[in-house]
Amino acid sequence: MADQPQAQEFDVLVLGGGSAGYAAALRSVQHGLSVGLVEKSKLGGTCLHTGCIPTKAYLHAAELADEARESEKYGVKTSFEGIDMAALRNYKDGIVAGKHKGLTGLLKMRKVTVVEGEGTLVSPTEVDVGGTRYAARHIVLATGSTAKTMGLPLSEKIITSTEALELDRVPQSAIVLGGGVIGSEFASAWASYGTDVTIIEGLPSLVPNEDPAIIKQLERSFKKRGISFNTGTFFTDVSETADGVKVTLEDGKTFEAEICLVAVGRGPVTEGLGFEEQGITLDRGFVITDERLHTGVGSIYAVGDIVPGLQLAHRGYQQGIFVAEEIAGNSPMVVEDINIPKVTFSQPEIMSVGYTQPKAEEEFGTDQIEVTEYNLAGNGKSSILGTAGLIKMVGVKGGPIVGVHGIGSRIGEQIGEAQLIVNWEAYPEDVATLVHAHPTQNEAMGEAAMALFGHPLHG
Amino acid sequence: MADQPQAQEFDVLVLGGGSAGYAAALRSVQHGLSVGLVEKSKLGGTCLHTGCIPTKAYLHAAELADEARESEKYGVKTSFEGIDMAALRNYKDGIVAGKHKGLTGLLKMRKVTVVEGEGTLVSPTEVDVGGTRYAARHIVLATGSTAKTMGLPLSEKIITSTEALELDRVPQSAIVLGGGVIGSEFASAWASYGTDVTIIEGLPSLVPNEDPAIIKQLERSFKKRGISFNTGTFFTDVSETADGVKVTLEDGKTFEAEICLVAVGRGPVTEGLGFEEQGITLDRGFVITDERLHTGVGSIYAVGDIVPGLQLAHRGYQQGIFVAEEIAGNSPMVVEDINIPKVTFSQPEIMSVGYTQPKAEEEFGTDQIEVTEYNLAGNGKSSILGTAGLIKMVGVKGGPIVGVHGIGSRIGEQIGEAQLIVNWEAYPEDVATLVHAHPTQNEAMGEAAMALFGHPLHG
Amino acid sequence: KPAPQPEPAAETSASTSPSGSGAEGYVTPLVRRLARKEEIDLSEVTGTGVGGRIRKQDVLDVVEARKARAAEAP
Ligand SMILES: Cc1cc2nc3c(=O)[nH]c(=O)nc-3n(C[C@H](O)[C@H](O)[C@H](O)COP(=O)(O)OP(=O)(O)OC[C@H]3O[C@@H](n4cnc5c(N)ncnc54)[C@H](O)[C@@H]3O)c2cc1C
Ligand SMILES: Cc1cc2nc3c(=O)[nH]c(=O)nc-3n(C[C@H](O)[C@H](O)[C@H](O)COP(=O)(O)OP(=O)(O)OC[C@H]3O[C@@H](n4cnc5c(N)ncnc54)[C@H](O)[C@@H]3O)c2cc1C
Repeated sequence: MADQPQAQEFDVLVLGGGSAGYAAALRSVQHGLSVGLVEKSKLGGTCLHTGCIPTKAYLHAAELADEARESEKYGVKTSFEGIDMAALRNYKDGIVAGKHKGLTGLLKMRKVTVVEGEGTLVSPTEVDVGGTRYAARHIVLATGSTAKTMGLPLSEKIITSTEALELDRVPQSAIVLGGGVIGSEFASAWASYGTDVTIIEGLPSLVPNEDPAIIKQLERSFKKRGISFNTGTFFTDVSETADGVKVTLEDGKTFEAEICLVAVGRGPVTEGLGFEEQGITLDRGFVITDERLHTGVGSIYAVGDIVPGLQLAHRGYQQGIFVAEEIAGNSPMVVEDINIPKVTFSQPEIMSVGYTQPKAEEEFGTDQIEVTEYNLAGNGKSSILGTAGLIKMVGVKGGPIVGVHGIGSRIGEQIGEAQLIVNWEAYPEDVATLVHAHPTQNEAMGEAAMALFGHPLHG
Repeated sequence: MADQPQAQEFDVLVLGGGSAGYAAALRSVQHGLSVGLVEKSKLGGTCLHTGCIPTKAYLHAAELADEARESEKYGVKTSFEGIDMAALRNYKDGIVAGKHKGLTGLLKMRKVTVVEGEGTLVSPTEVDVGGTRYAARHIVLATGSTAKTMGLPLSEKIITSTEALELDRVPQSAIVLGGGVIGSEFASAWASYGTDVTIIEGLPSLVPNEDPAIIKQLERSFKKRGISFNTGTFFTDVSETADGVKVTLEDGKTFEAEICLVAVGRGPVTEGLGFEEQGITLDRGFVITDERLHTGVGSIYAVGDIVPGLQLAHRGYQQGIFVAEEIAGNSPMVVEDINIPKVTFSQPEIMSVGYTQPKAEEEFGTDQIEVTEYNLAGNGKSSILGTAGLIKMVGVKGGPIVGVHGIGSRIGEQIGEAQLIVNWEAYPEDVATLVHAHPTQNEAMGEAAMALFGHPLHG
Repeated sequence: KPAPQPEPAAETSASTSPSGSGAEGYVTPLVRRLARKEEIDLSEVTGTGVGGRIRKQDVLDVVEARKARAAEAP
């Protein structure tokens, strides 16, 4: 009775070992189920190896570079002598390796059976990996996403985020196609390193999913930082030139730079994996599920980036945990995408959860909502850090706060309080009556709530 | 009917324009009351001019210095060349001046009548300022606190925090008497600037009011940073030597350094102000009030550092607002000191709200509580920042989370979520079911709650 | 999705007090949300918290009692 025979038939089999997949696996074993996890590349997936973690290491170095440049103003004599790309990659690789080791150890300790190889769904209860069939009562699809390239010819100079993380130098100049989260983060990091950056965004603004007040502030800050951007016109062509790349827009305008980062979104990894053959519905490659993440076939669920909606690692965790609880019979609560916290780690950072003003107006009616914007200029700690920015709260009149948004250096960490406010349906006075710790950036959350309640303290 | 005659008789008269006093004044005008505010020195009081704000500016410069020293590890080539004390003071003074101007403008805009001069209570409804009597239906005492010196002979070399903020150089070496919040913050800043620091604390540990797990981590971090400390023995003497100072402890041990910072606590400013003469009870100088901050005399209230308990600016705001609401007849809810958020801005930072483990054991019974400690080593963003630390949560079994504590670089900003959890009496599952944004330090709050709930994700 | 509609009686009393904090009327957002989920009228719940404040446990107790009554019912 060794592990082997048991390992071929599981209670739960997860296809893909990224954020969503491993969360489903880990939570399932906590409920006493036997779990297999199939991974063709590296445990941890996009987020750990080519997503969240390495980009945030690069952005921390960017912050250090900015601070070194500015620190004389604060009485700290330093000189910034440039980026040492080899050392930066070492640091980044060290963080990734450490987390990868930790995750691998954790899965082992919790007795998740990891199967290495590319899996294909071959029946509603079976996955084939390199000729071996693994059966399970429940299957969770978590094969994640990959950068969309829109048919552009990738090369040394036309790259996606994955290649950008392996560059051996700081580019002199770069065009970033796409002003969403990933594009804005790379633009921000490179600008801090000294690159001349231009963002091309087809929609009318950068980070188009954010609240208008946040967008305005980000664009203002990026401009101040010397990051150029061209919004509202789509590109038609990207080509290599003798010494770089050229991007042509619909209106004929052209831009040239040393390299071009293609950050126009991420598409699902579902092709050729047998999903449709088993009767699962795909829409432009995404797996369509019901509200409870069930695919409608057998006991097959889908989680993470292959499910349409926010492509975020912690949404993947949330869905992975949700499905594990569902399989365990615990009828978990559905957390809608609108209530998932979001952070963009550019300089300045953005955080948001819940409704933007336009979305709230649409949902509740323009005359049913009220908003407040608290300018970080009034916040002591933000002045000390030297950051501009704001906290915006959107409330239903006489009702709960349904959206919290913020922008400014380091403001991402305010997402915790914001998330509780929105998810717990707090009223402005619930927050306003709790005086916040002085002098923190967190105070700005309290001030915004006081203002929404009609009694600003310092505002 | 000019402003003048009206100004001599107010609905509310506040004595002292620090955090507590000005909050009472601002909130009172919001309720339509006429308000006078007597201030003998500068509006904003200790916190703005010689407390929270200038110290945090110094601590931000300290952070920049640490980062500059370490940044090669992160691939950012910089060299740290020392502190430019003149520039640092300029920066600090600029922040203070900006906030002072803002506050002065705000009080003016809100039509608070500011009376300059030292006020004395001369009847239950009157305050004398330089021979002029100002009458009011309600009086709020908010005269604040000042550094205790325990009879030590202050000099160029034996100084309090006020003088420390005006030093024109980075001392080579310093002895800090007192390892509480203020002592630990100065020790931390100076160590970052390059000073050789020794803390002398009579109680058995640094920051003795914190949870034992936090204390242990702070002491470990300070040791690693080269900050020496001697705890558990009180000092008996401080004297000047030819080129510095000498501190002698009860056990005969002596310590020498260039300067000595006396940070052994702050005492109330109430002497000679007529309080006792009007029948107000003082205890070691502190004003004794009932739970609703009433002094028992006429309609006289006391707020801020003159009321025994936590000496924090935002507790002052809270009390000031409370009394304004009370006067306006709104029966506000009492916020107990235990539920006031606390942050220590040393490197590493500390945040805490609610019960420490020992206090919870005392209050609820040892077998009625459960605790969890989440090590920041498991938190991606903390690894990226290069910080050690932990989040600790204390819960009542089957009941709410009653204490949240944290330590680590930048961890102070987690106080917002911590404060909501404790003040809103959240159960572990209320927090654990909300997956936190990745990769933030805030995630550690979610992980701690999940662990307390019995289902850690990454732990 | 949060409901924008006016809430049950106990709640309006909390939100009409200008400070939003009158001890008797005040419940935390979590208690309010739980009460709505369990369809419990907070004005009929006895609070055991400071100053008679309704805590989550008080609402949970009512839920339990109701379940017990439902089980006993013929
Ligand atoms: C540059 C960048 C930055 C980002 N930053 C953030 C951020 O800061 N915060 C955030 O929340 N999100 C961020 N994201 C998004 C985040 O990485 C994704 O949302 C998350 O990784 C999705 O998790 P997943 O498990 O659905 O998919 P993935 O992480 O893509 O994992 C899927 C896994 O399945 C494996 N797999 C695929 N097919 C098969 C198969 N047939 N057989 C076996 N294994 C298979 C893959 O090898 C992979 O390991 C970022 C993404 C990028 C690209
Ligand atoms: C070095 C240091 C760092 C600190 N850091 C922090 C921190 O980070 N966070 C935090 O929350 N707290 C901090 N504090 C504590 C904070 O400063 C105090 O809790 C806060 O200032 C108390 O406010 P208050 O209004 O009670 O008194 P004060 O701020 O002391 O104000 C009292 C005011 O009354 C005036 N006054 C006194 N007597 C009279 C009179 N007879 N007539 C007229 N006016 C009079 C004084 O001039 C003064 O302006 C710090 C304190 C120090 C010393």
